[in-house]
Order: sequence, then C-alpha cells, then structure tokens
Amino acid sequence: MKPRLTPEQVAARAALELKDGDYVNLGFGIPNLCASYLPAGIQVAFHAEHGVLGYGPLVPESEWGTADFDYVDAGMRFFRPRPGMAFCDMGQSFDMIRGRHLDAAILGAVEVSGAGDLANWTFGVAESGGIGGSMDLAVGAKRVIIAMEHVTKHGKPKIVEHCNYPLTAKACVDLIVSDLAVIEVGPTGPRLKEIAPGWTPEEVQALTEPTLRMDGAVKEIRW
Amino acid sequence: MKPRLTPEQVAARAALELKDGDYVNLGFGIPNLCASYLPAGIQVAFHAEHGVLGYGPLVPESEWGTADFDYVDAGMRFFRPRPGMAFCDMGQSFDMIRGRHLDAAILGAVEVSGAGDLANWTFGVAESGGIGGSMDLAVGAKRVIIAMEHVTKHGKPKIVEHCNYPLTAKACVDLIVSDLAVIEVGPTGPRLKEIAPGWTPEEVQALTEPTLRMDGAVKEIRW
Amino acid sequence: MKTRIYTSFEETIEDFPDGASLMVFCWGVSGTPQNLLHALKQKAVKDLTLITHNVVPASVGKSVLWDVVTPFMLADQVKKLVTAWPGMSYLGMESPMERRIREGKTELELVSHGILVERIRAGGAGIGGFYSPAGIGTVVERGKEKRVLDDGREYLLEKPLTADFGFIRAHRADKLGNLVYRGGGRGCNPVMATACRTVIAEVDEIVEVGELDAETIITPGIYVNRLVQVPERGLGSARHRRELLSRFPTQGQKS
Amino acid sequence: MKTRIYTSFEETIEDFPDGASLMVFCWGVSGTPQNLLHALKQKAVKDLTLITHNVVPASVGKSVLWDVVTPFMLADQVKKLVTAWPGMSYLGMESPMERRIREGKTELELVSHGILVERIRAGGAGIGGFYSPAGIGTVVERGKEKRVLDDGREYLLEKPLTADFGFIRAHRADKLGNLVYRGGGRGCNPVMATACRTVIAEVDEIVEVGELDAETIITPGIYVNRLVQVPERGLGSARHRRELLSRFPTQGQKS
Repeated sequence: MKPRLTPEQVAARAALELKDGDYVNLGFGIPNLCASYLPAGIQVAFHAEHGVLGYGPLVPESEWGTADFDYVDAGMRFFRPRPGMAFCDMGQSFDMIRGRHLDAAILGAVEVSGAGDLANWTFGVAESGGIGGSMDLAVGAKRVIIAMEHVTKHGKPKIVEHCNYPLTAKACVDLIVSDLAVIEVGPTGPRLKEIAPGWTPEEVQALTEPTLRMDGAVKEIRW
Repeated sequence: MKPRLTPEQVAARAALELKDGDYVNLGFGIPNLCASYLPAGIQVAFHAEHGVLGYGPLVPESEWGTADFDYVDAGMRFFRPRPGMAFCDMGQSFDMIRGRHLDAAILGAVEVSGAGDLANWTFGVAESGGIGGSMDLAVGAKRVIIAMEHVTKHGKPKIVEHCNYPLTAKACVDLIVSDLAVIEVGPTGPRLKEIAPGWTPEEVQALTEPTLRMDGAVKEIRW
Repeated sequence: MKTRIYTSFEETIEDFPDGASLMVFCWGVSGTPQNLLHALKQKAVKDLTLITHNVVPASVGKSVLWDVVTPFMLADQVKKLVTAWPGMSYLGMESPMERRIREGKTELELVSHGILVERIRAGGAGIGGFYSPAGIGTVVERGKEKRVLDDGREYLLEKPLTADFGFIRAHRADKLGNLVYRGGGRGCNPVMATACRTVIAEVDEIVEVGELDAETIITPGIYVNRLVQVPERGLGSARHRRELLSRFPTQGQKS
Repeated sequence: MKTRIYTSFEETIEDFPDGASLMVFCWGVSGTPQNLLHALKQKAVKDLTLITHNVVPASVGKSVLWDVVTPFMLADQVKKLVTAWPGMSYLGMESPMERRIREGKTELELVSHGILVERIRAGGAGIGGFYSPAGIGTVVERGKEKRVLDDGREYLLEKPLTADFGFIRAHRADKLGNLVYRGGGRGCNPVMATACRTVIAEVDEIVEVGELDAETIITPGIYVNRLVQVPERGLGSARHRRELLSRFPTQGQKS
C-alpha cells in the first residue's frame, strides 16, 4: 500500500491553519496531537470546554504522579499551568464557543459531507454515545477543521454525499485535513486543494464519495 | 394636621420586614434609609445593581474626600468596604435579581394599585425618565415592599384603583409601608394591617382609593 | 437567607427525599462533591432526577479510580437522567447507567454540554427560555420549537432547568457562603449554584468572613444555603488526592 | 486573535468610522473608559449608535464633575441611543441628549438595566433571543412578542445586542489582554467585552504575562483586541481621582 500521512503528519498539516495568538479547541484523537506540532514561532491558546483557556503542555505518563487533578483538559488528561492561563465557569466557556469567539476548532469525524455536514459523536444509534460539547463547537467556532483518516478501518469513504450517522451539525465544516488530502467543503461542494505525496487526484477521488472539484492547482501536502 | 410617621420611621417599620442574613436591594429615597434603621441584632447584605453585594456603611459627606470612586452604590453614593463583600458583573447582578434570589426589594412608588401594580419610574410621559433597574427588581425580588408617603404633595392618594402613570410591573407588590399605614396588596385586593398612632381606619381609607379590607385586627404601627 | 454551616454530610442532606432532583458537576476527580454524593448513596435515596454533564467513572489514562465517588456510582438511584454523556459506549462497554436506560428503568434526556449549561444558567437567572443555534438538524431538536430569527439562522427554543438540590464542590468558603474554586474544578459548579432551591457546598476550607478577597469571589453567598468542610481524610481532600496520585509514576519534575 | 498594545488613544480608535455602534459602561467616575471617550469626542465621530446604561454626568452628591468624560458628553454625536436612563428629567432638567431626543435628532430605545445587560450578554454568547419576565404590561413590551411559557408566566422575547466597538475600562491587564477590574467599576464591562467586534480596553496598568492570578481573571484575553494604558496624568488615573476627591471634605477617617 502507498504510504499515507501518519496521524502526527495530519496533525502538523492541520496545525498550519492556525495563526499566532489564536484561541483553539482541539477534539479527541488526531486533533489533540496538533498541540505538539504547532508551526515554529507561533503561540496558540488552547480552550477546554469545562473552563480553561491557555493551558500548558500535557504531563507525560512518566510524571502523572506529580500532576494535579484540577489541571486536566477536556479529555481528562493532566496539563501543566502556563503563564497567562485563565479559568472561567463552564457557562462562560460555552458562551465563548457559541458566541463565535474561538478562532478555530479542530475536530475528529465519523463522516463529513461535501456540504460540510458533520457526524462525529456516535458510531451507533443516537440514544447511546456522548454528545459532549461537539454540537456547540461545530456551530460556534469561527472555523471548523476536521483532522481524520480519509477512510474507515474497513476502507469505506468517510467523506460522503450524505451523512448516515447521527449529525453533530449541518453545514459547519470549513476544511478537512485527512491522511490523503486537504479538502475545502461548503455550500459549493468539496474542492480538492492538496494531496498526499505519491497520490493522484483520481486515487483520492476513488476513496471519496462526492465528486471533488479540482479548479485551481492541486498541490502536494506539506507539513 | 395629625402627625404622620417621619421618613425615618417609615424606613424603620419597613426594615422590620427583613430577617437576619437577608440579601436586599433598596431603592432611592425612603427605602435607602432602611440601611440605617435595621432591627438590632440582624445583619443584612445590600445589593447594588451594577454588581456589589454586602457593601458597608455610606460615607458621610464630611468624609467624601477620603472615599473611593469604585466603591459607590446604585445611587452613586460612596460606601466603605465591608468584610464578606463580593463584586460581580452587572449580568450576574441581574441574574440574581431576575432569578428570584434577592430576599426583598424595598422600593419607592409613584402609585401602587390594590392588586399590587407598581408605577415608580417616571412622573411624566413614558419617553422621558429613567427606567433603571426597577422593572427587573419588581418582577424578580422574592418580596417587593414599598416604602413611601401615603399621599402626594397635593394630598392625592398614591394607593389607587388603577395606576395612571407608566407601569413598572403588574401585580408585583407584596406590602406597602406608608407614613399612615401598613397595607398588604395582591390578587385579593388591599388589606389594612396597621395604622399610624392616632389615626383611625376610616381616616386612612379616606386617603386611599381602593376599598381596604379590614378582616383581622388592625394594629398600631410600631418600628 | 443565611448560610448554615454543618459538620456532617449526613445531616446536610437529611431532608433529601426520594424523587427529588439533583444537579451535580463532575470532571473526574475535579470539581466533584464526592462526600455529598457518598452520603446520598449511603442514604439510598431513590428515583432521583439527575442533571449532570458526564456519567463516567474517574480515571487517569486507562486506570479507572473506582474509589472516587462520582455520579456514575448513583446509577441505581436514578429515574431520570439529563446529560451530555450517559456512559462509556465510546469504549464499546455498557455502563450500569446505560443498561438501566436500555432496560427502560432510567429515562434519558440527551443534551449537549453547551445546551445543558445554558439551560441551567437560564433556570438560575429567571429566563423563561432561549434560542440556541446548537442542535439544528440533530437528535436534540426533537420536540423543540425551531425558528429562524433576525440573523437568518435557525434556532431551537430551549427551556430552563432547575433542581431541588445542588451539590457544589468549591475550594474555599467564608462563613457567609462566599465561594472560590480551584482550576478546572470550577466547571459548572458556579452555574449550578444559581439554579437549585437548596444549594449545599463542600469545600476544602471554611475561613472567617473577610479572608476572601471581594474581587475574587466567584459564587456569592446569596446562592449557598449549606456549607460543610471536607475532613482531612475525606474524599477529595488534599490527602486523598495525593494518595490517588501515588499510584502513578513520579519521575521527572515535581509540580 | 492576538491582542495589540497601543500607546496612543487616538491611534487606538483610528479606524472608528462615522455611523458605527459603540457599547460603553459608565457608573459615574467608576468603570468609565474616559480617555477613549475623550478621543472619540476629539475625533468628532458622527451618527453613533450608543449602547450604554446611563446618560448622566458624573457627580458627587449635588456637585457635578464636569471634567469627567462620560457618554453624557457625546450627545451631539449620537444618532441612536439604547439606554435605561437617557437623562436627568428626574431632576426636572432637560439634558442635551434629551433635547435631541425631543427634537427627533436622536432615536431612543428605552430598556431596563436588566434587559439591556442580558441582551448584550446574549449578543456575546450567540443566543438568538430569550424570554424575559421584565417589562410585561409596560412601555418596553411595545413591538415585542409576548408569550406564556411552561411556568404559566408571561414573557417578552428580547433580541441580542452587539456593537462594532466596545470601550472597556479595567484595572489591570496582562500583555495577552487578560483583564481584572476594581470594585463596582467591573459593572457591565465584562459583558460588553463579549459582544463587540473590536474591543478596546483602557487600564491602569499593563503587566507581564503570568503576573495575574489565573483564578482571578474576569475577562480572558480572547475578548480583547486592543489594549492601552492610562498615563499617569490621564483621565481616571489614580492622580486624577485624587484631584477630584480633593474638592470634598476629608475630616474623619482616611480610607
């Protein structure tokens, strides 16, 4: 099989979308890795849903015994305090989200449609699974960036005509960064912007349900 | 003319409605005097609309030069800090009001109806005058107590069948303490509970528009 | 109303009846009133309506901390659950709460974190309802009024939430019930404290009036009815937290 | 977005156009961004939509402090006013703003303090509208949807407020734009900071990142676009306040 981007490389490419001084929320999985692959010279403040803004690096497992339970992120992982960090209550935290104050949310996805519909909170029926804060992030962040694998474990496209899994939000995604491509989505449909080294647009299209527009040069992904 | 209660006596009688540990908002005029006439042994936390809870005594005019502009009440009068005082933002302050967390608001009135309608924010047409926070206090406080003179400067009743001045809120007042009487108001109409020393119920009725119920003993006002 | 100070968790919840509603925050070990939850479990109060963000056990990495008391441990006592995270199906496991939901013993109202916290805030702030942009086109719009407002976007009408009891975890309190929190343990605690008829706060330390800086108080005493200090060896005490952390590696820097 | 630090009030508002909307808090001398207001007056920006709580001059007792800059001084520049307190008719006087309202030069939208602050909060928090119990049966219900909600009470539908610019007065800031306030000067400042496209804060002191305690920050830097420090002799500086107070008696205790 041809090499695809590693999760770390996907995260690094997604992180290139961030600018110095941005306030950003990172979802579980690949998105969380973005914190470790920021472009050189930029500082980003990370937001955790329960009310932390601008926290420091995660505590490595070898040091968990020295951590502090009141300093955990939205995924319950320990972080170190950082100068300039601020706490707020969860109401104020979601006011930030819903009120479009976060510069970006980088989230994972189960499925994304070409129009930018997102399904990312359950693999099963709607009644199980945890919604968490994803519905609020999806409608609230100024930009919603999806960082994910291009296809499922079983090789099925995750970029689809219409989402089959329960939706998180309609028409909310701006950009998909996968291990094969960078794709802009939205009301005018998906547009292929970048592809993984060694891959052709036709090969990416074959693993993508909706037809990708290819107006404009398709570049190779860099990270 | 027969003596009526002084403004200080009205305030002292209204203050008898408060209990130890209550959180209370005082309106302009006679209500403001209540702070100086609390019953012995009780502590009350006063609330100012812009976000102060539990502030200390007002600074006397002879000491204004030693005061602090960031320590002013809702009437722009200097207060001294007090241990246990708390600041909050104006949004949180009105959440307290609207959310029925204040034990009482003691307000002035232009007119009160027997059903408890209140007009207290303008003597003129609706388009001038300042509403301030009175509409929120009138619907939000657990108890709304009016402390006022029984009649206008021109001797006209202020307790009326229907308010003529622009309303602050409908059916919001629980109790009126005037310089002549203590009157319960509400859906079943006004009930005379107490009268000023030397006055008869008939004399008070003559200065009151709606018919006062007198079921139950009518006592003399004490303060 | 005056804040009363208690010394026993049992006494603090003595009047907590079967069928009552309870709001409680939990972010793992952080922000969780473990002692009050433990007392409620001991009391075996039945048919609770539980309003909480997550119903998962506390954990560090893949280690579950079974000796930390969270709403997860109350599953058998819950008749109705309002939450954004009912269980651990994301791990392919069925939790006791999810099993009760599947068996119809517990009714689930699934909401997002943001809608949940704003509904609680509305309940505490006397707002009759509000229009939320979250949830359009999803399962949470079921049964709700949908409406296009002035900006041309669709919104759902969400209703306020209140509860009979609120269990609050704060860091320090003064004797008037003014509260300050610590780190992410603040969470939804200050919002829940505004929306419950009886608010009970457990805190690391109760100090004299005047010892908290007026500029830093997060929950003013007006919201707090009962106050109780976590004992030195109590659940969630500094000592208990150190004991929990001692199970994990400590090489490298000390925090 | 990154917070930019300025040293000139003029430069800070260089891009403030005629016809823009402005939110600003004022509680007399307290909480009022006097230097930014002064710069806006100097710039003679026209046709403002002004959203503010009170349009009265600062005063101490019966002494008006005419050398304190408040929204009262902007009357000639205002085309539309949203406020709970348009003037001084309660004193039987007509203020310049009230005169303009009477003459039809300024359009007035009269709201109560509580509805005003909640509409601003909704604007900042992405709420499409909310149902308020205040104002039923009064002049403020004109043109608004009235509705009985689940609790049987009547409510009015209120709409969010936002503005192009927010002028904020805080006590201290760090270089990331995190803000803390002082006393009643907090007021509506933290709420307005959430609801404006360009938020400019004037502060007594800008300190290094890390000098503010993370637990005490009231407005996080995410809301603050521009920051400017009040000079030693500036309007509202400690020195200016002392000068204002020196006009009044000082017998008795010092605060």
